[in-house]
Amino acid sequence: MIDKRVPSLAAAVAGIASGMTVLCAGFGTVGEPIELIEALLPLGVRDLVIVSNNAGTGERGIALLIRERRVRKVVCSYPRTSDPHVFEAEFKAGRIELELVPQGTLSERIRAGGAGIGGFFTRVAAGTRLGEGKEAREIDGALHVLERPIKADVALLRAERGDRWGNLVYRKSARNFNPVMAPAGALAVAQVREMAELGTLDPEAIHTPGIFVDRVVVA
Amino acid sequence: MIDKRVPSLAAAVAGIASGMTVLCAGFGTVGEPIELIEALLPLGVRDLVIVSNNAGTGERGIALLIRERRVRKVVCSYPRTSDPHVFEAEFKAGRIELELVPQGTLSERIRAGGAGIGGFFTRVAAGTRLGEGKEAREIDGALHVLERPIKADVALLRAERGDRWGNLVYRKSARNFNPVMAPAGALAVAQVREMAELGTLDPEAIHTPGIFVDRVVVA
Amino acid sequence: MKPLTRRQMAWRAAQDIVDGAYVNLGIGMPTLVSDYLPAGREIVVHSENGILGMGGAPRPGAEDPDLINAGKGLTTLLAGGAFFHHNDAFAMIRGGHLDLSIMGAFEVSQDGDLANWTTDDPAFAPGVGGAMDLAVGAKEVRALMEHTTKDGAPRIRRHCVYPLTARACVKRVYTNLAVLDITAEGVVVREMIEALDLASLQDVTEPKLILANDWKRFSAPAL
Amino acid sequence: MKPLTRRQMAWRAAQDIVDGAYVNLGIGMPTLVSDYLPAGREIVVHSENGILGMGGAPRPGAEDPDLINAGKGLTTLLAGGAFFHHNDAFAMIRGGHLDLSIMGAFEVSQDGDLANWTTDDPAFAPGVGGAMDLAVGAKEVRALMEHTTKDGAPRIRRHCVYPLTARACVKRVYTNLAVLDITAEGVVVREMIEALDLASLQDVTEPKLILANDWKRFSAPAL
Repeated sequence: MIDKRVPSLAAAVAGIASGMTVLCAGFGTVGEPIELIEALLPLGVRDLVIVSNNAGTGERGIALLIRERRVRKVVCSYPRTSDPHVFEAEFKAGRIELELVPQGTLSERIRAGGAGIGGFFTRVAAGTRLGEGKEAREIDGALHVLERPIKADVALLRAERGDRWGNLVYRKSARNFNPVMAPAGALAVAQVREMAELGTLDPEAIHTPGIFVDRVVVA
Repeated sequence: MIDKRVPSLAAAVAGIASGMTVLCAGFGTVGEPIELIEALLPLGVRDLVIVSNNAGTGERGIALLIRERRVRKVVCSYPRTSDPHVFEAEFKAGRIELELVPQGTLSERIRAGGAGIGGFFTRVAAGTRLGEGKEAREIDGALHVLERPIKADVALLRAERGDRWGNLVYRKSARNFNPVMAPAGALAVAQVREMAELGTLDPEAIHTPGIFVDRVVVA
Repeated sequence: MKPLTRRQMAWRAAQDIVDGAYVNLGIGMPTLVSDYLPAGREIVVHSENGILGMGGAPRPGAEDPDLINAGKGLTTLLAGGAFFHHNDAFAMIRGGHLDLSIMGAFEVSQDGDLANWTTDDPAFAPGVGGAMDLAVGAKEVRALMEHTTKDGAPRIRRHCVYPLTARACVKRVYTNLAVLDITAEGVVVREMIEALDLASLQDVTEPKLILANDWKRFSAPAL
Repeated sequence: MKPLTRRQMAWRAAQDIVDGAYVNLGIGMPTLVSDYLPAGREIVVHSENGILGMGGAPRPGAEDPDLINAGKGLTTLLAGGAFFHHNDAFAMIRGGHLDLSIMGAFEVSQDGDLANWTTDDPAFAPGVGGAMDLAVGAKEVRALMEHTTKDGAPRIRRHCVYPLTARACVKRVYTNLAVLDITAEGVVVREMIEALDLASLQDVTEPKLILANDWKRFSAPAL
């Protein structure tokens, strides 16, 4: 029997270790698995690489991890989201590394990681500072840069409903990076508002099929 | 006002011309826009390049186009679907060209075409006859080949329901290549079983957002 | 002469959006454009975080915390709208499916180069968001910005001083003084606000301006 | 000695699929494997055309023409199953999310090279389908094939004669005579059918066989 449900946040994040690369879904706080992210704190993990669209809002979730100095590096498109003071302070103090990636390229690199693509050419950032140092070539008359996939040790997700097979359904714009990140984490963990009976999620409208998900916890 | 509904198959395919590259969705006959494809015949178009998973089943749809000698070349993964006799006969007679592409690479090339990706590296077909002549490189210890996007003049689609904004919903395994091909056609035309009132399709479960679709016809 | 307010600039940019257009409105001033979309036109607003058919701000009491725009403000969905994931949202952008992107800018060059992601101000970490994707991917890019910096320096430059977002992408610029097109011949003045003359506009613009034959005066409603 | 029937071979391959596995069953003989999945195990069957949680053939009267498997036969969906598009189906394959792919084969080499897409028979147009994607992408690939060709020639070869699907991907081979593992040391015989001896098996196998210390006899129910 397949049962990916776990009884607690602690069980949901068990095994996540220092130095790991962790995909954190969400756009700002919407769709951000705040409780899962904060459950990393009692594990004592450090030197994490966080891949997320932003670099933490206020003092919860990613921001809390950063404030507690558990994060070595952030890979994101836009650290200056609403209330980024925790990241800003650490960044200015030189205590945290930033890899800035255009948002669509960030999404596509994560998607490539989950889909087994070895790299892709995109016009985005070609000829700009964010394209510097990347292999470049002209394709059909336009300069492209080669971008590498992002694969992570862990993907932390937040969904509206899930079932014991790991199928997930999101709500409105909280979907955002969640379905993109799920396939790219060697371990994919989802916090859900509500657990659904197997077979009650509409098979035509499952946003993340269970094959991409390892653990589901209500939080 | 946005109204992508057209009143007839003839209006749906208006403007499609000889020599064009046409994406035809479907896996075998399931999800194949048979009526739209056959509506190309009275247009008198010739020398089409058809991109589809298969190369026609029986004597309808793609098979009919081929039998009527309207197709110069087929780009597909598996011409030997159930009852491929029309394609087989033309192929053996040397009257039609075949570009064979692994199914996932075919899908990914079309997806790249629709998503503005200039090319991608994949391990699939590397070191095999289907990878010959392609740029190859080792990435993380594995041989990859560079694959180019497929962009088409037209994408022909078949959906269960559509609305005047071009939003589409498919049914069960008839979804297959449809959502992948819609973005890759400069003109995307969908035949639907049923037209829906705007706003009645669940925004959480629209499989192809209307931005990718230009015309919708009931057929 | 009275330069336009930010809301008037947004209003002016909104008037040019045609019926049926798929548009992305950048964060900051461009987000205000959605408040002034002309009545009678069906315009589909796209958001990077997975929305097509975005409406205006929600009525009090109808706010939904799971429904935000790219600027992270609360928003709504129109009938016919759809939700999708981030990667599909950027396939729409990068794949050339958006008719129009209106973005804020620090600078635009006479060649249409856009600089809108960083001023290298050491006081802030840089952020790029979806700006580079939009600049490269949208069928047309228009910039919406004050004509000059706070210090009066021109923002329309021969060459951008700030790091580029993308080369040769901006086709039209809406400022608080004028509407200008970036063309192969140079920067063309299409419209100027009341009581502004070309010489005065040239004074606050780095590249040589060309006055369109059919240029006109424009004014915006009080906003 | 009685070689296994095709259904018995499928039965044998099915016995090794563990509870909770995500598997793709190739067209032809491997499709029969789904008829023999051991009771009490929850196994999620994937199909290239956008299905997870595929069930068996539909009951008469319950056929749905929009619900087919990769071999284009009618099928069903289990509770917990999901539909998705072709590109997501292949992201699952290429991205290494499938635990197991069972495919038919023309030949398997001692290094695990797989040849199963074309024999260069001029009577047919070649077809590759999803074979190369599965061979490269699945976490484990197992081949299911007759031990010899109709003419008695070995299908387990030192080197494949037919064009390759992928190199060094097959880990286990189920034939009508034996179960064999492809290992760094060579081709290891794990199981042989009743009354077959190693010398006879070697006679119809090109590379030198290694008999596992713990090899055993196996038989399948009458099918």
